[in-house]
Amino acid sequence: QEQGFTNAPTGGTVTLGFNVPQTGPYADEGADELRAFELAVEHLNGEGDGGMLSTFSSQALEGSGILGKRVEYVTGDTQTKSDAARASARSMIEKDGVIMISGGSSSGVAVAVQGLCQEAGIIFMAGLTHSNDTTGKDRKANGFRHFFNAYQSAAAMGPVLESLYGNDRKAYHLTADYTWGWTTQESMQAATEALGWETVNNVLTPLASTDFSSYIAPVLQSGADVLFLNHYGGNMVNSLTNAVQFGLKEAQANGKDFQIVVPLYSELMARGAGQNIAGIPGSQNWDWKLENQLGEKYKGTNDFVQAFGEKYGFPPSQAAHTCYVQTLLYADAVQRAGSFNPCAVVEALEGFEFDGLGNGPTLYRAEDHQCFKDVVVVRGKENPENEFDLVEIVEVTPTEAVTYPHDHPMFAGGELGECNPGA
Amino acid sequence: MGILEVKNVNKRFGGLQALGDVNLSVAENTCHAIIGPNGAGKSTLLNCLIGKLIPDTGSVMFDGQSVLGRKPHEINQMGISRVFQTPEIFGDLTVFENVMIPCFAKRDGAFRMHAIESVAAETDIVDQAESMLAEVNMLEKRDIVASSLSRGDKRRLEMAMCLSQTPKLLLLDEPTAGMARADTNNTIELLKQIKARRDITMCIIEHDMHVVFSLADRITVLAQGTPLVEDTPDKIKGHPKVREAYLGEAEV
Amino acid sequence: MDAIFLQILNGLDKGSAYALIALGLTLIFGTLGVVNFAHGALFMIGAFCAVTLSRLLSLSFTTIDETRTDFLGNPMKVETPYAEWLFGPEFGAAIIDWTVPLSILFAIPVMLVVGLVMERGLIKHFYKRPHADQILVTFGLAIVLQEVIKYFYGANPIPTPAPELFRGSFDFGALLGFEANAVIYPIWRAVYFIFSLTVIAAVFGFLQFTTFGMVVRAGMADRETVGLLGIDIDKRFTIMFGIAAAVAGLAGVMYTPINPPNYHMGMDFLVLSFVVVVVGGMGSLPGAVLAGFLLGILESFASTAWAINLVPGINQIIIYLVAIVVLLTRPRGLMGRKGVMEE
Amino acid sequence: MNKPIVPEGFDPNANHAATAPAFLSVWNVEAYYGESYIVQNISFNVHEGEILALLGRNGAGKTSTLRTIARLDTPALKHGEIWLDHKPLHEMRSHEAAAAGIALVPEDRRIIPGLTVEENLQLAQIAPPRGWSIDRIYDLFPRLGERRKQEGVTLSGGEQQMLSIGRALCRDIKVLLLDEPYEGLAPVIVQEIAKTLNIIRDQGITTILVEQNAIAALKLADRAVILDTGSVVYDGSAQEVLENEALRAEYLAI
Amino acid sequence: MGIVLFLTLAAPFILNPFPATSGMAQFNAGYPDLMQRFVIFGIFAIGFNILFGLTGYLSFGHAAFLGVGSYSAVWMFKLLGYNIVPGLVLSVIVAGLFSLVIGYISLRRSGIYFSILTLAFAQMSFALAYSVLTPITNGETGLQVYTSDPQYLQSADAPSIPHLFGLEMRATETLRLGGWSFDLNFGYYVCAVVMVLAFYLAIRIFRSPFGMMLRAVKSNQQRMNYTGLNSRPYTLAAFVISGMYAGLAGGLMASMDPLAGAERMQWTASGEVVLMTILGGAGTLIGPVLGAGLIKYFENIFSKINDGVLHQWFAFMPDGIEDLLVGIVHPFVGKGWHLTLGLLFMLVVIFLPGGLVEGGQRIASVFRRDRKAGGAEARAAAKRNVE
Ligand SMILES: Nc1ncnc2c1ncn2[C@@H]1O[C@H](COP(=O)(O)OP(=O)(O)OP(=O)(O)O)[C@@H](O)[C@H]1O
Ligand SMILES: Nc1ncnc2c1ncn2[C@@H]1O[C@H](COP(=O)(O)OP(=O)(O)OP(=O)(O)O)[C@@H](O)[C@H]1O
Ligand SMILES: [Mg+2]
Ligand SMILES: [Mg+2]
Repeated sequence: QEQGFTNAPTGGTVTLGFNVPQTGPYADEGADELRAFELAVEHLNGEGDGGMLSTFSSQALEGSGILGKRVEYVTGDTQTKSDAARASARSMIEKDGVIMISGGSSSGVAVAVQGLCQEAGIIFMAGLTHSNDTTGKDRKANGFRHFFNAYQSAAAMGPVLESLYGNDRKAYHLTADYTWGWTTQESMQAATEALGWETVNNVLTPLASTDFSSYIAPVLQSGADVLFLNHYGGNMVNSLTNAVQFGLKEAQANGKDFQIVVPLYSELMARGAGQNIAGIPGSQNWDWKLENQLGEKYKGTNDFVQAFGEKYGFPPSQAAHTCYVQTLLYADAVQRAGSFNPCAVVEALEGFEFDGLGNGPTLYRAEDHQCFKDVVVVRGKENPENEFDLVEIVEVTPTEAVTYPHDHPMFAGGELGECNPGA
Repeated sequence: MGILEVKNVNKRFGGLQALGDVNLSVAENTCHAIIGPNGAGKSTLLNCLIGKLIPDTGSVMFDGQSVLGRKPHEINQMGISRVFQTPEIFGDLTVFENVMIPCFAKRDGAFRMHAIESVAAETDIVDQAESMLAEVNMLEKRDIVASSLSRGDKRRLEMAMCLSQTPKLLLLDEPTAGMARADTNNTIELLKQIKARRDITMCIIEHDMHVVFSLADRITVLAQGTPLVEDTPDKIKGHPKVREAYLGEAEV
Repeated sequence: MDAIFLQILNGLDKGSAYALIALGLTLIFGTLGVVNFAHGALFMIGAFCAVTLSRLLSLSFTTIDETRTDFLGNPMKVETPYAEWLFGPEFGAAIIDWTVPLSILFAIPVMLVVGLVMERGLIKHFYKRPHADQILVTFGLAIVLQEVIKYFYGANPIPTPAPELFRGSFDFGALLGFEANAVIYPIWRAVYFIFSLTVIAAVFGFLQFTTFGMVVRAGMADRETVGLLGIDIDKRFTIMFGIAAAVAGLAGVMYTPINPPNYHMGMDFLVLSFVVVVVGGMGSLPGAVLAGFLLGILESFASTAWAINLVPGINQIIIYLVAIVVLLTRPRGLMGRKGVMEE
Repeated sequence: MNKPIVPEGFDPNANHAATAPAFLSVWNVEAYYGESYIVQNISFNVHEGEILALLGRNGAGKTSTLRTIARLDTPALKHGEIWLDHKPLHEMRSHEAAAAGIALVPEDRRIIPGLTVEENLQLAQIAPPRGWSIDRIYDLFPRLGERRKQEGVTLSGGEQQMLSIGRALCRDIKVLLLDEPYEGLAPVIVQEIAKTLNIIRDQGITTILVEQNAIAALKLADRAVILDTGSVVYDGSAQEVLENEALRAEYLAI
Repeated sequence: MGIVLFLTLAAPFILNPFPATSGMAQFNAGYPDLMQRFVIFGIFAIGFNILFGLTGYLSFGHAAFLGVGSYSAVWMFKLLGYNIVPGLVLSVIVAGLFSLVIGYISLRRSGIYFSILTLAFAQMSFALAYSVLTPITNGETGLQVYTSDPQYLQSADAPSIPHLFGLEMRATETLRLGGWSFDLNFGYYVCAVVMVLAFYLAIRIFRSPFGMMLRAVKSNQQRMNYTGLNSRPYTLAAFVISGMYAGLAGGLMASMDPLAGAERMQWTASGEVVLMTILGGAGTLIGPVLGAGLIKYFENIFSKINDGVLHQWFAFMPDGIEDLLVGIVHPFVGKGWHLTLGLLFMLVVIFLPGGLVEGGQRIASVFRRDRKAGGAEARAAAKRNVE
């Protein structure tokens, strides 16, 4: 029996905590993440078809739980609020005795819960969180992020935008007025200005906005010819819908076709925006069509889609994917380390290189616990065949192009600190 | 020079001249009655005295100081209490609490932060309130919530509240309206006693001539916002103008 | 100049949404004196009437198309709406296209029934209860309604486009002699504006030219006495509630093409609509409408780049700032009546 | 509750037993405010066109009795029957009772805030049956005519009383329940109203008059019912009460 | 009072009635975080009730004071060190000052106009804290302590988590008795002691002349003024006191978990304390604490019941029935916990008009079989004997 760290598993089971938004605007995304978690647990316990276990390069996991202990899980509701998320996480730690927490659908929540896990001495495997801060200013030794970030989105979009729209563009940014919005905008501005684009204006919009007409209306007049919507979720759905209503998609400016860009795509939200997303480019961490369209490099994708699709009847979202992968990565690290001790897990994950989890070769960088892998640039389909097939892959930007030094100014100010095994 | 001096007070409501050049002087320790037809402006005049209304022009002096421009609670602290035409009491509080509150106001002034001591420990206030309730014969109702009192009882309660402040000037707006005859008589007796016993000036509005003539030392008759006559009760009784405008064939 | 004009236009359509929601709310809250936290839910249910109708119209039967495959490699299922099958592809498609306007006809009876049931079954017992109890019960109801909708429709927004004819925008500025592209205005927003004016006029007409409004106002001030005068006030309150629900619902139906509806859209508008009603002044319909437009336009101006540069964050707080200023300078809001919910 | 002792020689219900058929009869009525038992088994009859004086001390239950007859929600009628011209009032709600011909002038006047004088009167004429025209009310109380556009609640106390009575007369009524109509009125107006009540009686309207000024009420009334702590302690001719010192002293303390 | 003292001290045992290994363990609420939340929100609600229950002024922006309290406490942690005392002191002071300003302005109006003014101030605070004031509040992420923070008074050997003179808030002693396990947490007891004190103070206020004046404000403010009392300072004092309670709650929240998020100031948070108070019984002393407990219980316990747990519970049933039962319960738990909460609000307010306290009294009176007491008198008596 292991000892000397928080919630050392006793008996024949180990409990994981999946903390996702179950109420509020992100409830559907949370539900998709939860599906992926359940699937991952099934596969870890040797049920179902095993999904990516067979393609995962590590091969340490054999479907007999983790270190021979059967995997159990508890779920909680973050409500997409830092406070509620931490309350839920604390109850998992204190009451249910979880050894790892995963999940989240917003950066604020991820940072808050990551901080808590660091203090309590358990591992946090971030789910969907895209802000630079998660592995930048707010990085923590006990926290790991598989999902990509705003900087990588921008770096990936840069070349694609150049090839799509040229070097002589004037950009107008609408930015959700909170940390994630700012980092995304900052990254996009830097990336596009590097291409020679000009930034006309950046207007901050309140997170609580439901109607963006007064922000959209002046855009055409401003002399800009590209509109960046640095919005996510409901904000994105509404601002995009509004922009299309105002005819920006058909408009002409500076003698060019006016363009709209949404830096971070979410399949679920794309569904909410309906036909409006047709032709709009954006970036994704992963897409379920990757392996079919771009081949072997992205192996694992099809196995996951198959398992998920069989069980639930529709393809998984990138949020589901990242949560599934994070669970597997954690289990694998424990298995390889031969211990549940968080410090052992940290050691096993730091600098870990792997493949076969759908993103191609990937590195968990030791300095900031961020994964480095290819980034997918997609575009809304003109004529989607069904509600799950809304985007087409435009290009995949290779890892090198989205890699940055860990002390890059946009990520500066943070310290991983020491790994904390807790009690 | 009276304790209350009202000079040239005017008050308009839109096109209506509710008070026109009212002059009134009430001598200390007397009971001054104001009578007059409905809508003559009697209540309006009282409202001007307690700061509920501000006259358009004119001056109101109490005890040598002007009351105009002061807040209602400041005016009360100067020593003016009023019984309203429609009972104004603390409906959610018990009868006893209703009487205690003015006692506190008298003792502690407009505001005091006594948040830690218990009400029950304030023995002087409790005693005072109890004896006041006894005086108006309501001691057995002390724990009833005031809003469920019958109308006559509400009036008696309000009177008790005002009296417990031992004001210098007590304004009574139809204090016995709706009171049973027996209670009216008791009230007259009570007011007479108080008048005799205490240092108090009263200003009373009543339509019940029995009450007016039992209590008043002087009477002002108000009609359409202006004083018609001011005189002693005996003179008023027989005054033809008053009979015509107000009393009718009533026997007084 | 054109920029100012543009923001006024924008403010007007934002304002018409606020005004319409506040109008319904003020009928219940300002007139019947019930603090109705479920009003946002009524707005949301209206919007989901449109969603439901569009689901109904696009109810489909499934055929298997062997030539194509779905994402798992199985034969593709192809869905054909019954409407197209019944009325022929063209007319069927037209009906589906016109879902949102058609939903108005669908929503009116639905919302009336919802309003009546809600009033008879629940609110009726709360007229005499403290406002706090009303808050608790209507808030509970709002949560329940939301959760029911979420159960059936999920948490994601659901796109509900306007008819083809009304999509896109037109160059309003060109009509007025501004340069091209200066004042672009979406067609549906213009439709929404006109629609809201119509509804507002209809409600005003009904309450102004009949004694209904007076009776209900009287009933709110003193139910008992109105009953003594032989008037069955309960019935009128019920009708009033029904109208308010219908107004809220219509506001919701017509709003769906502007922003895709989701189950919590009502909550998003709730606080705002209370602010609008109170700033307008309790018990005043014109006040509510005026405040709706005023706040809409001011919000619109505060969202311009220069305003934000001038005072950072002004767009975040403008509504509340205006509310504070109005309430401090005018004790009862813009046009409030005395004695309504002042205690 | 200890029942009041009925003085010897009085049968409280004698009168109502003798004179049938009654126009309005109140039978064994019991009514409660919440848990408090206030109207305690009251019975009496009123005949068509009669003025009945309902007397008693403060808190005797006069107002509560009138409110029960007018079928207001409080006090709640829990037992007993009330019949008006063969119609079961006890099964009705207040607006139905009003339609059946009951009108109450409440003791606190209940002028509706937010409405002008004229609107207060109009309100009474919305539900049928209508009685006097508004102009006729203005003839009776010219003061109201002068103030028709003023908000009702800003009227002086006496003016409000006029409005409240006028409002009742706006409806075509069979029974008028007056709760202290003289309160706050100048003596001249009291005399006016007394005359009006006689006019009303001449038109065949039945009146129940609650009044603290017992003498004035008794002079006007045909019969009197005296209440004490929620029960009838006297039911008989008004004249008799006027003349019987002992009786007055016992129940009315005058 | 005695009951409250007993309940708070014994909470770790009372709230864990089910053995840790049983299926019902899901319903146990006796873990430190939730227990701390119970008492902290209890303090918040008690304070709110001093304003709302006594004066009838319904503030819809009280969460702002809670938020300000939390921010102040975290700033103290950042600047001085992790000892919670300076944090708590500052949070009460800052919340007091903040509520003085907002109260001074808002109390110019009454009724719904007052509610909207407080709402507007709180929403402005929230919006600004979320965006423009990020340098002070750390925006969406929430204010937290970084290793680079100065912490001038933090001695080398002091714990680097919130502590009271060296005793860590997180320190928990787990007591195992057979299948049961009870968590005795130091942080909880700190909160509990503070709440008992806060509760005692509230009792004193309710029974004091000051409390009576506040009830007079609610009953008839006009009369109060004509009786020579200035109602403004009374209401303002009540507002500030309740603001300070909120600040204290905020400070404690930060002390238990050193992070302060802006959502703490949102209108939903203000609405929550209103709901807690009404649910428990406005104007009663213990009611708000019960209401707070109930809402937090639902939020934390019901939201965690997922289908897996349901299947576990009903596993003893035949398969078909098991699925049916799970299907029936499913919409009400887990992600459906809001639905249950909404239904609960409605049921309580419909059937127990005075809130939970009224429900308790009814049960008690059934036992005592005294139905004679007149309604009004009973209510008055209940008010006086609030305990
Ligand atoms: N706020 C107001 N607005 C308009 N008119 C008013 C207002 N207050 C009072 N009045 C009018 O002013 C006149 C004087 O009213 P006031 O209440 O002083 O009469 P009063 O002498 O007390 O009569 P009563 O004996 O009937 O109580 C009345 O005609 C009344 O209608
Ligand atoms: N709303 C109420 N709730 C509880 N008790 C009440 C209520 N209203 C009146 N009562 C009680 O009922 C009894 C009778 O009151 P009622 O008003 O009928 O008396 P009344 O004969 O009209 O007296 P008054 O001459 O003072 O008007 C009184 O004891 C009173 O305290
Ligand atoms: Mg008067
Ligand atoms: Mg009476």
